[in-house]
Amino acid sequence: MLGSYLTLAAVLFCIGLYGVLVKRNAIIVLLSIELMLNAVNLNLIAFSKYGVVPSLTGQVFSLFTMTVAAAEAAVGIAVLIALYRNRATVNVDEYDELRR
Amino acid sequence: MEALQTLTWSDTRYLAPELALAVAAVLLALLDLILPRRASRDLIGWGALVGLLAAGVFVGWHIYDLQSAVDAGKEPIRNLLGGSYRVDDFGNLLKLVFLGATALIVLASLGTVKKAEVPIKGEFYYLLLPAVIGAMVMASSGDLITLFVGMELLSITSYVLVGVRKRSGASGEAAFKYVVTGGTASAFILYGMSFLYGVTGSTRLSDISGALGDALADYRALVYVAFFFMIVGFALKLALAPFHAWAPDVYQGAPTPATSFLAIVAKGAAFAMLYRIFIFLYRAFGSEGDQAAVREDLFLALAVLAAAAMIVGVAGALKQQNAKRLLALSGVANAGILLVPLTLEVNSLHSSMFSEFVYYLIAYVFMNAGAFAVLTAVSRSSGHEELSAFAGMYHRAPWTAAAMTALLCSLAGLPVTGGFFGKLFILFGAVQTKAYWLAAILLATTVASYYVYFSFIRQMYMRSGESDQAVAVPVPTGIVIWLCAAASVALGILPKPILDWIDGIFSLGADFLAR
Amino acid sequence: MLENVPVLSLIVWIPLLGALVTLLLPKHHSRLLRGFALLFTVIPLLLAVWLYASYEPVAGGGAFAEHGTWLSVPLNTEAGLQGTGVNVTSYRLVFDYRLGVDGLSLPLVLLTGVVAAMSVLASVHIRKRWKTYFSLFLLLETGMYGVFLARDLTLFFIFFELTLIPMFFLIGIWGYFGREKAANRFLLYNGLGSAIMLLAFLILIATLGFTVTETAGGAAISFGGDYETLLANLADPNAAAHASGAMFLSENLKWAAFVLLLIAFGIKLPIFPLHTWMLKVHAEAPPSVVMIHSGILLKMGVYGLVRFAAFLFPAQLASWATVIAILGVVNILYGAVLACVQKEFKLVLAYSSVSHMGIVLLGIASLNETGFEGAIYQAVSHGLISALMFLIVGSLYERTGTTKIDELGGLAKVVPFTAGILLTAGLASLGLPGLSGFVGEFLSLLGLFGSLKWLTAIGALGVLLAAVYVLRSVLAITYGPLPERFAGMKDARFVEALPMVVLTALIVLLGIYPSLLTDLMQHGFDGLLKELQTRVGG
Amino acid sequence: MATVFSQYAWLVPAFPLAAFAILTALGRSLSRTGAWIATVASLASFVYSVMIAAERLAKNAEDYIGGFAWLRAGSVNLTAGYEVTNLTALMLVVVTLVALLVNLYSLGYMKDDERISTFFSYVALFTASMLGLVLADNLMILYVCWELVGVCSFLLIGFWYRKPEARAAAKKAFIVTRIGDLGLLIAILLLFWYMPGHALDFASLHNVFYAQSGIISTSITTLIALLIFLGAVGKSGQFPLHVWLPDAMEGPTPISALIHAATMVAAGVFLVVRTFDIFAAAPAALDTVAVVGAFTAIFAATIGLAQNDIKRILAYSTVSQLGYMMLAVGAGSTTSAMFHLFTHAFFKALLFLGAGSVIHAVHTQDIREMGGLGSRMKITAWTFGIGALALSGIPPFSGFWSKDAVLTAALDDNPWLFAVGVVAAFLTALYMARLFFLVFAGKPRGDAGAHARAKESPAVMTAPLIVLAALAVVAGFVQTPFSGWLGSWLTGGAEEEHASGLAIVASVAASLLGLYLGWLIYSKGAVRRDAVSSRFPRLVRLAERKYYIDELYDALFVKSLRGLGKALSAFDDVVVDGAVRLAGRSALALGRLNTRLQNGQIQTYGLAALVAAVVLVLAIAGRRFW
Repeated sequence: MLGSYLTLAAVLFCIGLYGVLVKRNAIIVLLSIELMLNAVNLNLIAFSKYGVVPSLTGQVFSLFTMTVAAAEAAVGIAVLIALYRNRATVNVDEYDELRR
Repeated sequence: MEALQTLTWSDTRYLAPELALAVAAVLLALLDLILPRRASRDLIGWGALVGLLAAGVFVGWHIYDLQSAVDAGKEPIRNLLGGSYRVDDFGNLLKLVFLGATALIVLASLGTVKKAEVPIKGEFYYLLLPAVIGAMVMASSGDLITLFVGMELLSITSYVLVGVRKRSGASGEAAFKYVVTGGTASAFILYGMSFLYGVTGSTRLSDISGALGDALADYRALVYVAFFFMIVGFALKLALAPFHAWAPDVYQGAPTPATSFLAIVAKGAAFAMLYRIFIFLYRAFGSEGDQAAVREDLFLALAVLAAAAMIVGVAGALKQQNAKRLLALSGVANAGILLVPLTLEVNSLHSSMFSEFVYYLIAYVFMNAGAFAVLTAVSRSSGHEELSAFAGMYHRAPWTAAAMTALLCSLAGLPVTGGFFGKLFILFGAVQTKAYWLAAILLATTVASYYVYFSFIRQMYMRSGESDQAVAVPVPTGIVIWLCAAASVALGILPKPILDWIDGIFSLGADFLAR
Repeated sequence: MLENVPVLSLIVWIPLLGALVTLLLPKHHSRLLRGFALLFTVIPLLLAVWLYASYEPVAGGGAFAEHGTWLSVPLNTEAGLQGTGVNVTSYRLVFDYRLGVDGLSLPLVLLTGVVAAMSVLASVHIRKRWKTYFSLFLLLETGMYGVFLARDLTLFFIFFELTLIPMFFLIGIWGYFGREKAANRFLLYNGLGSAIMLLAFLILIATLGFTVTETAGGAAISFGGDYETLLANLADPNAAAHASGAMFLSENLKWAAFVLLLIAFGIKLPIFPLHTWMLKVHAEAPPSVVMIHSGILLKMGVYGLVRFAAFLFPAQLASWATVIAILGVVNILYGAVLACVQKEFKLVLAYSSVSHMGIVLLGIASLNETGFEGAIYQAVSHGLISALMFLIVGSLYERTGTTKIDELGGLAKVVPFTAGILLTAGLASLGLPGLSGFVGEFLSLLGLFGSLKWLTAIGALGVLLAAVYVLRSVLAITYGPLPERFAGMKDARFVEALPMVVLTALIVLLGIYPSLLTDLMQHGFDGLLKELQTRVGG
Repeated sequence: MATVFSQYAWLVPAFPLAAFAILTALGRSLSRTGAWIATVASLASFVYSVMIAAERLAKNAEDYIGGFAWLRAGSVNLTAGYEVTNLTALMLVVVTLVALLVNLYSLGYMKDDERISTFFSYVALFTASMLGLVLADNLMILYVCWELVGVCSFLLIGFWYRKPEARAAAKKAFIVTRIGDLGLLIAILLLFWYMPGHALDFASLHNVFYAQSGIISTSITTLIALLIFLGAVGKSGQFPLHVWLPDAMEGPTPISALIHAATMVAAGVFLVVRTFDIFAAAPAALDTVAVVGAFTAIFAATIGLAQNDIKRILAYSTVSQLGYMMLAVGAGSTTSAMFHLFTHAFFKALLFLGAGSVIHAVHTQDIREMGGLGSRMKITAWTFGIGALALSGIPPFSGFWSKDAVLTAALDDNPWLFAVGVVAAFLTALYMARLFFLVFAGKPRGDAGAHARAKESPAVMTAPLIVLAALAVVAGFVQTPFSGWLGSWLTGGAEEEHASGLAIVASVAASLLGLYLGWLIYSKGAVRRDAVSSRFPRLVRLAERKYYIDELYDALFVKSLRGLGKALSAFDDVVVDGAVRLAGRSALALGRLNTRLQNGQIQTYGLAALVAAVVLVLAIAGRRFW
């Protein structure tokens, strides 16, 4: 059982990473980060249930993760909105004024 | 399941510094609402300073308290919440550093931060405080969850701090980049942590270290995965090369005080976390066989990252013309240097890695805070942050130029400054543990960094400026500049008190290796 | 009267005091500033002369050692030595403040005093920012004295680095057209040298610098860079066992440290092919600074090479004697041949320095007292000669605006005094007996000839080439027809003539009566020679 | 007999040295006063030298050695010492006498020169060093003075520094002699390490080598001897290092007389005589000396035949005569060498001073533009004539006796050497006849006006000529084939009578033949002057151009050194400095790579980080599997 969950989480993490690295839409990039965090959650829950030493801690941890992820997403979106006001684009490629 | 032990009233006194800051942050936020729109927000800045000072006093009290416990022959650690929060000397020392550094940053920004730069100045000050709380939590935690929460508290507030100039595209872009990088880094660290939890069944660092040795036998690959994901995440957070590319962009876009906060406090906190997690490996793994091999691998990975950071940071800064980006890259190199002591073997001759690290960190705080303060003053007068803003400083502000020279000497590691002795200790440790290659890289990059730091000096002393107008330095900024310069020199001439102090209160065994 | 006064400390710190005083003076009074700078260079010079007068060359060094603990920094023992069975009561890293003088360093201290004072006089050519100039100059002087007097590795290193920063400024601010490049080159190249040196020093401190004091409760262990401790630990066959082996310097590490030191000081010296940085410095720095640079700073390389590479590693030195001699010969011939074709007089002098420093290497490679004394003698003599040369260069440049050999000529007609001094300096440089240059050369060659005859003979060709390049350039400047635009030139002013006369007089004096200096160096090499005899087996 | 004066022999060089110090310190302001100070000093030296010599005329006068510690460094323990022997006493007299006369002469010759006091100070320094060289009791001090005389010679050759030729000649003189000096230096190094007790004094050398004790092997002895001889070759202008001496004639004529005829150039011979014990222990070296001397004697004489500059002819003659002396030493007869040195000093100084007098009068040195001066400058002509006869070896002039002694010694050694000597004697007579007749006989050629103004030089210049002429006549009688006083005095042996009829007849015949032939060609005109040059133009041209040796050296050494320098210069710039620049550039390139990475795209950064992470993991974890 554990293996399946871990694999799923790994896939999810990779999809998230792929999204962060490749997607041009800034919102999707932020969402991809959430995907990665969710992969972590999946891991934690799986370990908490099927791990070597099953314990509740993993679930507690995942609660924290979710909360914090929400806060992070909120700030991320807020930053993005402020940025959008200045640049009028959500295209990540065009956020390259700061360079070299 | 002691993990679910609850917080008691008596525990709050151990949380006093953090609580003081939290209270200050709330009060200042309220004050900001109450104050009329046109009133100067410097008042909030002073308030923040007071809050930091109060927290510092509490930390000092903790140190005294722990010391008297040691004298009384008792365990010198206060474990809260079942060991997920530890008040120990390691944490206390770093907390002092963080608080001091933040105070310097606040002081320097009082007066120099223009309205145009940070339109909502009040917010800037009271957002700094939760960020510091996050850093302090990181320094003090004994549990992965606490570590994570502290880290995120710091990160999320930093995102805001970076983007606080909300009308500026650059600030927003920097904030966005920081969010993406920070988020990804958090995800990596967390992913690693999840495996660590998975193979040991606990998030408590002390428990993990106890269980890791056995776990290695069965889940070798997962242990590697756990640590490598964490290493990558930390490398991103610390901007170790080649995970550093975001740092110059973010530093450049952020308002200068925020930059200097990122460069000092955020970095220091990440190091605190790194220490918390990695020093345990010494207890988790024995000194022989497979376990030692894994440990060696992990520390080697860190050492390689440190070396890469030193090399890339310095090389990248060689031709950099923007002062802030230059300091960002210098921060990359310094992160590498700060990482060196951790990677050194603890053996029969050498175990003073923590003194080496903290001493250099303190020196780094002063030299960086000072340099950023000078940069603030200079860019305020010239309107840009290119290196050429420093041209002709010898004529325009001779005393500031002199102070900057001292700071640069410290950055470059020239005697007799804090930077010099910091590097000297680290090098001595490296030589004692026979890590000659690392010492050689540290020395070589130090030499190359002369070119980088002396490019400021060339501008200040050997070029004529765009104008002959004197550079106005506001009093608080001036105080910070001179405080930092004087401290940098003093650390070089008399490093003994601090090192004696560190050695007197800190104990590797008690703070890290004991349960 | 001076018995209880810390003379060495005074020599080292008075210039620094001078630098601070200079900072307080008004910045537009160049004469006042120069006067003060002169005062603060002459006092240490007088002290050094007093030292010379009262120094007794006896076995085991002189009576002027000073020491105190500067810093004693704790090292953590938590995870460490507890496990090794030794009960460690204290474990510290010690930085000592140790000064001392012996036959090896005293000549160089005197040289520093003389050249620095003369260079202050020669600073009349400095046209701007006098205040900064003189305070940096005095800071530099403190560094130089410190290097020659320090008896602790870390202290030595600090003083060594301390010369770097002021030099960077002195070149970069007051130099000629390419000054910034030259300053950078200087800083980076020498920084690299001192970094390499630091690595070697740290290895030495970590492996040889330990002192173990057995007390009732256990052992107090400290690491430090005290030179005497290093020597004692090296000589003590029990030291390795005494300190649990882990600390001790292995044979491979000895070699590594020796080679590192050779490279580090080889950059300063400079040894081919590490010499290119000093060409730029010679060409771009203001002459009064080059006087210091060529006159003293290069000698720090000589001093370091003998003091550390040779004294600490006699066995390595002995087995590499041929290598060093070959390096020396290459230096001599390479520098000399290149000096023969330079068009810029300052570069002739730069390459001639390369050549002359090769002779020093020959002296060191000789492994006998004659050669060592020759090396130091050569260092002192070259210091005086090149200081004099650059003094003249400065005064000629001020008048003609050029130092290109082709553009000058016939100056003996308009500036006979300067031209005469230049000719004397040239003759001294080419090793004319009766002037100081000869003695050092002769002793070095003589020393080396005992072991490496062919190499010495080849190296002696440098004597011939020296004649070629010196005469070629000096005669081109002073002899021959005078270009018309120089017709109205005036000879040296008093303030220029004075240092010229003093330096010339010293050059002549040392040439006529070399015992003035060689007697001083007696017993200076005792320890090394003993080691060479016992360890290497004669 | 007590050696009172010898004990204070250091005074002899001290007088001129003091004069030098005074003149240098007071500088140009002295002008003619300075000249007088120097002259008086040289007079004092001369007088004192005569007293020493007189003291030593007594039988079995003891040699005196004195001195003080000069240089102690390790195993080196050298004294600045002086040694008075009969040999040195003789040299002292010769040197101080010629120096005194030259000083006097120069008072007239140089009186209009603005740097007259500089001139006299150089001369004083030269005199002091030359005397030091003579007195030195060890090789080291000798070497020091040896170099000092060299530098004085250099300074005086370049005295008229504004002339580019003078500058070139001075440089050449210094560098070429330095080649020889290098040999001497290495010889000293060798001796230092091979001699027991590192002794370098002549007494110890004598003890070691005279006894042929075998302490030092023959091969090393030969090497040492050859290296010492190399020094002598340089100083004494022997082939192949003779090239500097003719050029040295760019200096003022009194200098040519003093340094480049009478004293310094003879120092080479003196050196070989002084260290003769070493040579005696190395027969191969001795043969080399003889052969080089003989070759130089004839080689320089042929060049001298084809020159037109009055001083150059005399210079080649000097080279040739020095070859004679070397020949004598090589043949094993130090006495005859010293004897020839002694007489040569007087008549060659005389000839040079006479030439100076002529130049002073007509302001040219080209003998083709002279002629008929005999009637206008009687004293000069007569004294010059005496000198020429002495040089040609016509009895009873001094040159005859000494040349005869040399030839006798050569005959004893090897008939071929003798033959060469006789041919050289013939050539000597021929070129002297040419010189004399072209200058003093016949009709004036060249600038008639200058000729008309030519008049006899003042008394201060002619007086030394007369004194020298007198010496040139009588000096030979100290050692004749029938009374070997000089030899016994110098060597301490019994007086030997060393007559050889063959030698006398051959040398007189050759000389007379030469003079007669010269008279026929250049005075009577019985044989056309271009008789040889039209028939063998190449041969004559070869001699005129000094066998192209200067050109050869230029191509061989000067050009190649310059080429090497240029090549190394490029190497230094491209390779050595290039490596430094490369290091810098590669650091910068790394930085630029980093800059390229920083394109502002956060996703690029992420990708780079990901790649780096993968590489890191593979490298660290992977190294366990390799």
